[in-house]
Amino acid sequence: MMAEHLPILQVVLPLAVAPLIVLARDRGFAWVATTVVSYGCLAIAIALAVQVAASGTISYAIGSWPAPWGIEYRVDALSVFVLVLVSLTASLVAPYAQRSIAAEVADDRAYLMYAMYCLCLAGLLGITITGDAFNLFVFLEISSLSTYVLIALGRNRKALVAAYQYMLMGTVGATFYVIGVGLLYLMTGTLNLADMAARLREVDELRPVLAALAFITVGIGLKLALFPLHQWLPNAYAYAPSMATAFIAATATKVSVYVVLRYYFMVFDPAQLFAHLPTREVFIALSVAGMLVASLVALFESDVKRLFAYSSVAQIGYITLGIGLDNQASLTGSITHLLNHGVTKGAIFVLLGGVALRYGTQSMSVANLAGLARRMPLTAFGLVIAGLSLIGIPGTAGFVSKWYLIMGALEQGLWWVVGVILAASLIAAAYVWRVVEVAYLCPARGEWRGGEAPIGMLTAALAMVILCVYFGFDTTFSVGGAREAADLLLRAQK
Amino acid sequence: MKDDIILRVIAKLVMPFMLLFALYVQFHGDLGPGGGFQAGVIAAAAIVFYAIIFGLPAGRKLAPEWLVEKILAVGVLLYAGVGIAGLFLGGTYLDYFVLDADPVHGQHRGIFWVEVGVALTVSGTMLKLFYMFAGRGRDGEEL
Amino acid sequence: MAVAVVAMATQRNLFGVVVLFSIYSFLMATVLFALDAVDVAMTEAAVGAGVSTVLLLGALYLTGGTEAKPLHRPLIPLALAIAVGALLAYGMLGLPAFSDPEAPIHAHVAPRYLGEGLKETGVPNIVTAVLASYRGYDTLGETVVIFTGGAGVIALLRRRRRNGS
Amino acid sequence: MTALLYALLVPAVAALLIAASHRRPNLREAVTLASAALLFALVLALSRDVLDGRYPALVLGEIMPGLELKLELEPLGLLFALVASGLWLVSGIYSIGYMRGNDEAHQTRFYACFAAAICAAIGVAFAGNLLTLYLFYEALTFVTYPLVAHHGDDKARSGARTYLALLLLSSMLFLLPAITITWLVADTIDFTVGGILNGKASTGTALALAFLYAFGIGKAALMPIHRWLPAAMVAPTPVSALLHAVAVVKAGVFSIVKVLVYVFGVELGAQAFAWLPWVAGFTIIAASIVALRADNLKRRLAYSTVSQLSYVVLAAAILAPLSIVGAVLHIAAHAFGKITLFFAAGAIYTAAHKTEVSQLDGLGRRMPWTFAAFGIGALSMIGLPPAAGFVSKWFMVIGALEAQHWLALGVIAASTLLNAGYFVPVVYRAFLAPARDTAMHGEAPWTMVVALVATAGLTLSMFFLADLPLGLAERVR
Amino acid sequence: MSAFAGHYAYWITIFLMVAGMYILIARGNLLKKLIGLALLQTSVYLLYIAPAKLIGGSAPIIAGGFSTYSNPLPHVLILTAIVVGVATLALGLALVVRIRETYGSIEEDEILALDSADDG
Repeated sequence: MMAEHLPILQVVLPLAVAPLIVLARDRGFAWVATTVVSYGCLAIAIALAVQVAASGTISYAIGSWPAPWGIEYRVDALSVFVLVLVSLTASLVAPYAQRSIAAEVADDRAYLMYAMYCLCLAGLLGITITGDAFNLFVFLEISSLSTYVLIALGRNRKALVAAYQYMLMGTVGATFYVIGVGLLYLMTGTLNLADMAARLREVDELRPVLAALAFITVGIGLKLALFPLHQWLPNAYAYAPSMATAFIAATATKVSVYVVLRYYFMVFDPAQLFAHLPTREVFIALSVAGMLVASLVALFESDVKRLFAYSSVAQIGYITLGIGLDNQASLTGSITHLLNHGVTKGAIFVLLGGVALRYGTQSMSVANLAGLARRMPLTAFGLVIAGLSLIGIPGTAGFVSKWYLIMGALEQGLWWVVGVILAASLIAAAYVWRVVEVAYLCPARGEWRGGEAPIGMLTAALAMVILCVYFGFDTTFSVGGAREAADLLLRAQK
Repeated sequence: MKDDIILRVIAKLVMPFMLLFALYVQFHGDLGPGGGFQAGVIAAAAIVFYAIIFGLPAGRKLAPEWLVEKILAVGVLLYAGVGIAGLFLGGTYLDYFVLDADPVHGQHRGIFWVEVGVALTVSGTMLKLFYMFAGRGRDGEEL
Repeated sequence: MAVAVVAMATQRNLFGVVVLFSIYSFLMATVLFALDAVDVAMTEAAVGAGVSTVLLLGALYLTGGTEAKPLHRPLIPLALAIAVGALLAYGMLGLPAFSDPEAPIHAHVAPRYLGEGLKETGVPNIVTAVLASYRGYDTLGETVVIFTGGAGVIALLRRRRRNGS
Repeated sequence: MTALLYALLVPAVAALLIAASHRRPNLREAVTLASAALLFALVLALSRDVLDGRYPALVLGEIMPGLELKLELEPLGLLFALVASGLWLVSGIYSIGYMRGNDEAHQTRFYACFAAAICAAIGVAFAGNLLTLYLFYEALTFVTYPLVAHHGDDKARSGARTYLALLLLSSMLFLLPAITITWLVADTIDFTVGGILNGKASTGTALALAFLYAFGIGKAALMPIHRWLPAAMVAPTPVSALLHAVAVVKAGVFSIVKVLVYVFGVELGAQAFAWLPWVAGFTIIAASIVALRADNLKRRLAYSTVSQLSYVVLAAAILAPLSIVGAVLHIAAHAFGKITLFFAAGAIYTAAHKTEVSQLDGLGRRMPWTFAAFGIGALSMIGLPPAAGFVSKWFMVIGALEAQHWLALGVIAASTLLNAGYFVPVVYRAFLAPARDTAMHGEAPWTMVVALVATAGLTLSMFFLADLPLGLAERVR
Repeated sequence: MSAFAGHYAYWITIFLMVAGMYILIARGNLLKKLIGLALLQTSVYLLYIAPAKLIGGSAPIIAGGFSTYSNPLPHVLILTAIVVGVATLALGLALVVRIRETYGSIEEDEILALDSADDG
């Protein structure tokens, strides 16, 4: 009986668990509930994936009000891919959260942290699954607000400033998004994305639509840290509690990318707009700039978490590059990279969380990692593997997505872009190796509480690391799903 | 101003009316302007008003923090619960038609409870915010 | 209203700014009322002039006084802001004429609400009907947003010190 | 043919076992030797099929649509695999003596990475398509990094950094694009007899690809991307042996020959790589001159390797049937000779702590075995009978004559003299020059001596009974 | 152009947005920035509400004697937007308070100075 309600349950479960946690006010319960819910979400997401694969796009009318009047949930090849990515990360991070939160957040706040985590999860899933422009905004806000709190709960006082700055930029982004949606609404009279797309084809007065495009791009660009709108990201990642960083880094920006994909390919009419605008060129230019600049910054960054945060900005560049190149290969590449980079970065930050726990410090300079290999061999090794995946060495997940991006660039005949991709990965190799060299070849120094990371954290981390390698060899899910999604987008564009 | 007798009397007099007004706004919401959100704000305002005049402790006695926090959560649960109910009665999520034999009544009922949920959460939040900032202030001085 | 805003921008005594803000909200509310948005007006009055002001005052009481003189030159920000404004203006140039009954927003989805709303939901106040029923899910989201805000503030302002700091 | 998979797994498992048994050194070394022997046996067993013309193949799975992870064993790969696995055994024995003799740190890491490196080398040898080749090629780079950086001091780290940087730079900037382009042009990347680009790639594309491949396969140490090889000299001697003889550089030249023969094919390759003999020739001469002026023994050997590798490239690039045979043979011949030389150098270092050529006066009388072996290795390098080097060089010369490639002939002639120029003095000093100091020491630890005598033996035996390698080499078409 | 000059609400919207953005970016005081943010958010209200008005129409509360009503949908949306706004404001203020407590200041420059100080 519930089978046809899976789309809504996907979001409502975590949504409803949050208040329960607040009611219970108990950390243990909070953790159990969170873990259960995240695994539930994963199960649902997979079930949905199966349904979509079997019977195509699912549409779910909330309140049984038909689409343009009521709010519609829409599960297609693309959104289900992101759903799986988000809930997979959630279910990997949740079990790991226990120790990390216990160590980094005061007991009387811990349960709220879990509540925020559930809300953030619900928000991200809601953004992904909804077929309604304004509903998307509401859930965007849910995820954003909870994210600000998650970040602000970091131990370092800089976390507060980081959260504040992110809040300013994030809210501006959201407001811009609303403005964009407003303009679209005024031109089409509907908020349902599919309906909007259909009616946009008839609109002949383009100026509002162009403005809307601009506002939505900038607004969401702020959320996905599209270079140069990324200033909030490094500090936010660096000073948030480890589990928050791990979760956000793996999912939040990805979901925003998804929103961009949706609007660019399934709402706006390319024939109408991209003819007038150099959007592709802009995207390519920004991505390339982001890849190079952010990588270089990372190369000279001394704080480990900030280093990898900047590398995230660069990696987002890869993803948006795929959007800019705009052909099947490149789209497959960037959608695959959503998953691959999510897993990779998730692994890295989870591992760093373990290190932070054992080293008893929030902000670690690269030098502090000296002798990590002797102190925490598994963690160090995991970092190496994830690092290789970040560089894109064959046999890791990173290589696969990079391969498709290169293919896409070659098909467009953009040789210099290929060059940039490779150069960026070389820089990545350089900054990853900075860490590896210190961890393996430098004599240990600095205080250390002894022992490997706690088993709970370690298992979560290694699971992700294993995924990094697994998706490097068996890509039936990652590339397969991404292919489906890419085809969907290109078909919608026709 | 805790000791200002007139204020205290007025407050005592006004309080019930404000709450009453809140209820009016709440249930009149589907006929005229207003609804759960505004009602929640007004109700909260009433208690805030009370707390300002009689002092924070008195306010806390009237609406203890733990209770407020519970209300905060219950509201959301109520709302989400209505939706779930829809599911179990064979409709889609937030489907009010199935809440009653007569669909329109169903709608009515659904909207009613939903509005209550909103009101609860809103009033809870507003109060909580007030307590938080006000309480913080006293700390600020102690620190 | 514009005056209030300009004053806000220039005023450096934060208390004054807050007062201006609440005045501004009231004005906004009246404008909204004039535009038939009764519920919105009511809410804006309650929230903007009421809650927000109280919150701001509370925060002001905790953080205190006046704003330091801005160090950096205001030109770049101004240019940026105006650029965005210009973009919005450009977009608005193409909008349908004011109160044109043929405009898509009046032609497409709304009629059903206005026409069928009463029949379908039995609620004369269509705003309520749409809010709680047609787009009830948005309102659930909205409630959750408030909840998030509340819980977030609790998490941030719990009085007991956190281990670590 | 799952035997291929086993052959791949043996060293991999060995690496794990070694890591696991880090508390018990004897067990650890036992594992190394046992698995080496086992691997060698496996590869030998496989050679029967190949000699009978049956090439075992195995598809491990499909990484991306159309891109398989695929193993296929053909004569060239078999020869490489034989060399690698055989020399793993010998160098295993040698390392025991060396590592304990100089009581090095991190011995477990050393043996584990060594095994992993062998695994990668076998993978390269068995690779059935470019992607698989690239996979193991990169893996080889990364697992050898800890070996190069073994000592962990600043010198080792900077050397290792250069090593990694150059190899990654070349493979990422040139090799990877080359593979992707090949895939786009030929829409297959399987190694096929006669080449896959034939008729598909325009001359321009072919030329571009040729450049990308030649410089992308940095392990072949064509100038100017040979710098990593001397930089890697900071590593302990057994590692140098691994790099120069067993796995790394061999993987490089092997890949080049493989690409030439099975991706371009003779006809297309001849046009596209017409420029390569010049580069290779230049490398040979230049490297030999550097070697001539180097006083540090290992540095001299390193540059000799650079030039010897270019022999292979040169011969392969001529693409005359006999010169290809010469190239293939030289992979083996140089491996035996060079490993002997490095073993000797290591033995000298361990026993007498001498690193410079100028310090070797009279040492030969104290370490007769070592220097005898060194002499044989030197002969092989110069290319004189009765050493392996002669055989391969012979085929090269014939091939060059057959193709009337005068440049190649000239280069070979000149470099032979140069080789003699920088090897003969070493032997001369060791045996005939009067000893400078009166330090009393004998040979290095016996395991080392055994190993280097064994390799010297191999070097000789390949001259006298060359039919197995020859048989394989002649099947490379 | 007439389409645009039609109503001053548009002008206000743009003006408010510019002002909000300006305060948000130019001012160093965290509290002031929040107010700018609030302005920016309120600017959206009119963008939605104004076009919903139909001259001669009345508030969308069905009752006898009225035939034309303004469009209720934007009202609903803006209700939500207001709520979101206040939630954000509350959160922001809470952050400001905590910042004030840990840094002893709410001026951007001073805080950044403090940060770089304990970095060095």
